[in-house]
Amino acid sequence: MTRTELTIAGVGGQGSILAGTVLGSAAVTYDGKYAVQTQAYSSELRGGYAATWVVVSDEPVVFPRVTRPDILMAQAQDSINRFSHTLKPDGILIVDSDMVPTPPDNIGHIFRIPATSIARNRLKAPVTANIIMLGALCRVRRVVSREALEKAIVDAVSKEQEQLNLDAFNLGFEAVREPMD
Amino acid sequence: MGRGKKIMTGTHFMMGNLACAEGAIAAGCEFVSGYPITPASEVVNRLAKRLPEVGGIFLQTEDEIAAICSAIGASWAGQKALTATSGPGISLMQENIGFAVATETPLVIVDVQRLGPSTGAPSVGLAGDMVQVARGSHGDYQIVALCPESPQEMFDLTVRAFHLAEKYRVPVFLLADAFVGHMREQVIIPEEKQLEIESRKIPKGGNDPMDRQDFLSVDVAPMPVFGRGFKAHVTSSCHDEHGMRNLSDPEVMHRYISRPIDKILNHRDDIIQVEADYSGASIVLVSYGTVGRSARAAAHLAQAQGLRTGNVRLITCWPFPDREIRQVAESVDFIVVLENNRGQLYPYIKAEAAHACRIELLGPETLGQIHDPEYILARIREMIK
Amino acid sequence: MSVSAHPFRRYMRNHVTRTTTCPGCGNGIITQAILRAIDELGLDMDDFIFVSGIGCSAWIPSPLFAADTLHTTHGRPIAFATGIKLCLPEKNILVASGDGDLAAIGGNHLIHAARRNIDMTVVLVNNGIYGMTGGQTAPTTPRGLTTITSPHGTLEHTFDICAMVAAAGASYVTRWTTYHPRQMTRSIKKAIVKKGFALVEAISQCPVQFGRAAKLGKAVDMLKHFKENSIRIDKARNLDEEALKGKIVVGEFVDIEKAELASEWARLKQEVMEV
Amino acid sequence: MSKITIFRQACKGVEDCGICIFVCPKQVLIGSDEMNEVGYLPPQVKDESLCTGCQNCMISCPDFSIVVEKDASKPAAERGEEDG
Repeated sequence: MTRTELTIAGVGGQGSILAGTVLGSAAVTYDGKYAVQTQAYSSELRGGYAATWVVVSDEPVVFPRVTRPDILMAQAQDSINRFSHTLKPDGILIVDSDMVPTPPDNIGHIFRIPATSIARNRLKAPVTANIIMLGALCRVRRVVSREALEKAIVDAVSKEQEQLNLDAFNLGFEAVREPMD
Repeated sequence: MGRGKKIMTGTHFMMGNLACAEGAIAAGCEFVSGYPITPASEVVNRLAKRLPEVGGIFLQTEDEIAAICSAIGASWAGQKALTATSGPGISLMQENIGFAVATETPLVIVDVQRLGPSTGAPSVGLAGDMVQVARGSHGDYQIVALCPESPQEMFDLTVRAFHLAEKYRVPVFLLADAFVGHMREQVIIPEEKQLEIESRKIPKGGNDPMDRQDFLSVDVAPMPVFGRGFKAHVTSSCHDEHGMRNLSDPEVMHRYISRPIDKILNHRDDIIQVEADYSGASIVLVSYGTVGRSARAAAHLAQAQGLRTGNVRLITCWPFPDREIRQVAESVDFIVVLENNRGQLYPYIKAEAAHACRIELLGPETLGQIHDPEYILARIREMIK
Repeated sequence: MSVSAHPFRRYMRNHVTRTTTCPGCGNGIITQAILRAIDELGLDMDDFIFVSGIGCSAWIPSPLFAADTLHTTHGRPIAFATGIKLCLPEKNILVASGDGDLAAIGGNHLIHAARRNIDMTVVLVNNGIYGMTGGQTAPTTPRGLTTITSPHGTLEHTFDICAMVAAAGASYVTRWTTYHPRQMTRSIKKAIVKKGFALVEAISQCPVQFGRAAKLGKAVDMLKHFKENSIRIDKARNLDEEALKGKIVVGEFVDIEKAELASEWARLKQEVMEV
Repeated sequence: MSKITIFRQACKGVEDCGICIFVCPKQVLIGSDEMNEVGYLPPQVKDESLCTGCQNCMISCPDFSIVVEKDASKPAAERGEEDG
């Protein structure tokens, strides 16, 4: 089975859905894989909940929903409350440790990335936390290749924001000390 | 010249609603009117930007009623026209959907369905308008409705919707839902020459409607569009084959209602598309739209466990594929109808199948979420116990 | 007889031999004013698309006029006309319909077409009542009048359509009665030529429904009423509310030049496509 | 002299309409007892020589039933074309 299911969640404004779009776009456009992304968000566009689900596969995706994710990327405590119980037993949880100080301890693999403080302190750009998380994801599990993700990031942001986001991706990548792959 | 690209040939990771917008432009649509509504807004948002680049016009109207009326006006002015909305907007458009049918106006109506009435649960996909698009306007009539299961089909079936609307002079619905509208997936946009798009026939000439019979032909008459000297008389009032009002002759009334219906039903084999994969099966899952993907996954699971299970997906939901359903029913033991609602097409399917096999409805475990394949399988096992 | 047919027969469909109105109805006077305006401007019927809604006055162009005519749903002709104009910007679009159609059920489209300042001529026939459906109260019915649905007299205030359309932003707004066919013709000519949204409110007699409700008598009595109670806008400006009670203020209310939607679209397309 | 033509079959009668008679400044037209094919009583010309050619009756006729050909020798003001 080549199918990988991911849930990426946060609160509105953190860019969780964009992170999912970049991931899916990288898989389809640059890695020759198949991907489906779906999403849900509350009617308030800032501060409510936001979640996106991505299925990445080497074959066309038949069932497009994520029901038992292999990976949950959580950018807020709310995301843990909503989605941590859906993770597969040996699933991977990647949290923004600034926003989720005490993740549940009954999960197979937990990666704590201080994405918000890296974004604030090192890049002076809090909005890049989602891309930092994406960098971390890339190091934890090669769902999609690093090259494809970098190209998809460049596609997704304006010319002026290109280097900032590539730096963010790189900082997230480096923040993972012990990758799984 | 930097004229906007009409067809974005290539492979994209694209949201369903945007694929629909690109399908419209690829099909040659040059007039779109709409009023913002979740979860359909991305269709018109995209077209507002793209249309002027290809020489078209987008009008954001004061309400959904104006949206469909101006689109019908544009169609009579000779353009391929589209409007996009969701369930509550369809409710507001209903009177003029009937007008478009009665005046045999080519038109594409995108309905990105959602859950509940009015504000309801606007971003949750649910097939809530399956019957209202076909039976919601007054009178008696036939429209065409196509149900996409993926962003790719949001593109492909939008192109086909224009093809059928123009070919048969009828409103054609693209019945998507929030799930597929907001879904992003691989979308392959082909080259222009690979797209099948028929445009409407226009009369050769003549400026006295009494010399022509441009209305009510079951073989689809050419359309005397405005601005070319045809002096067309267009009314949704009961009219004869010249388009002239006639409220006194019962036979004219009969033709006025029957012929636009026969026009569609007589060509049902060209219009109806059904994806069928059930050879050797004793159980068949009948579905449409995004639920079709659940059904296919469930059938794979079932087959792997030794249950002879097949699939029938209605790509065309209206005109209703009665013969196709009948054919399935007569060759299997059990039909399970999967719908993301409490059974909107079920009565129509049951009417064609119940004489020949067992038939049950199965909604999703949670309305608004398409069925989990394992849930389908578990329920089938219970049903056949 | 020295003429074999009315000269305007040439603008009518051959097989339509009679107008579809009651004896003495003002619709025919307005119909002739429209055709006379087109005739005097030297335009051809093929230069026009005529759009109407539902109601007696919706039958002014349809089926009578030998032209492209679109007879639409109740209240919506302006919305249909908007789509037509944007796709056929070189054509003149003339909407003829009633007060119930355009100002009650269709009021929202009237406001927004004026706001967009889309180039079309709207001849709004105001007879102050729902004629075709049997004489019900309209937004334009004078306050206090007894009708089928206000058997004890209407409690509601009367709609000033010209003021509303002027406030919404139209380029040209005028009001005449059927006692002023020459002035009405001149205003329709100006409205057709005007690049922008132009409203001609035509106060008209419905002897069958309104005449009976208001006890104004027959068509001629109603025209007499229009004659005696019409007051020109330049004179009305100097009068207070009390003096204007029961009067019909006629004349031109708005005549301005401003950016028009169909032309703006032509410009925008040019710009965007050239980028 | 101006010339008046009445298309009797298109007319809806002076009983309920009669606008032509009302708008004529010279009382050129009067009623009649002769019905047309649908039962209306069209007007008749009492004295064509009184007609100034103002065309009020023609312009105000709701049913396109009257044509007045102006006497070209007279200027418009003299014909009394009202412009209230």
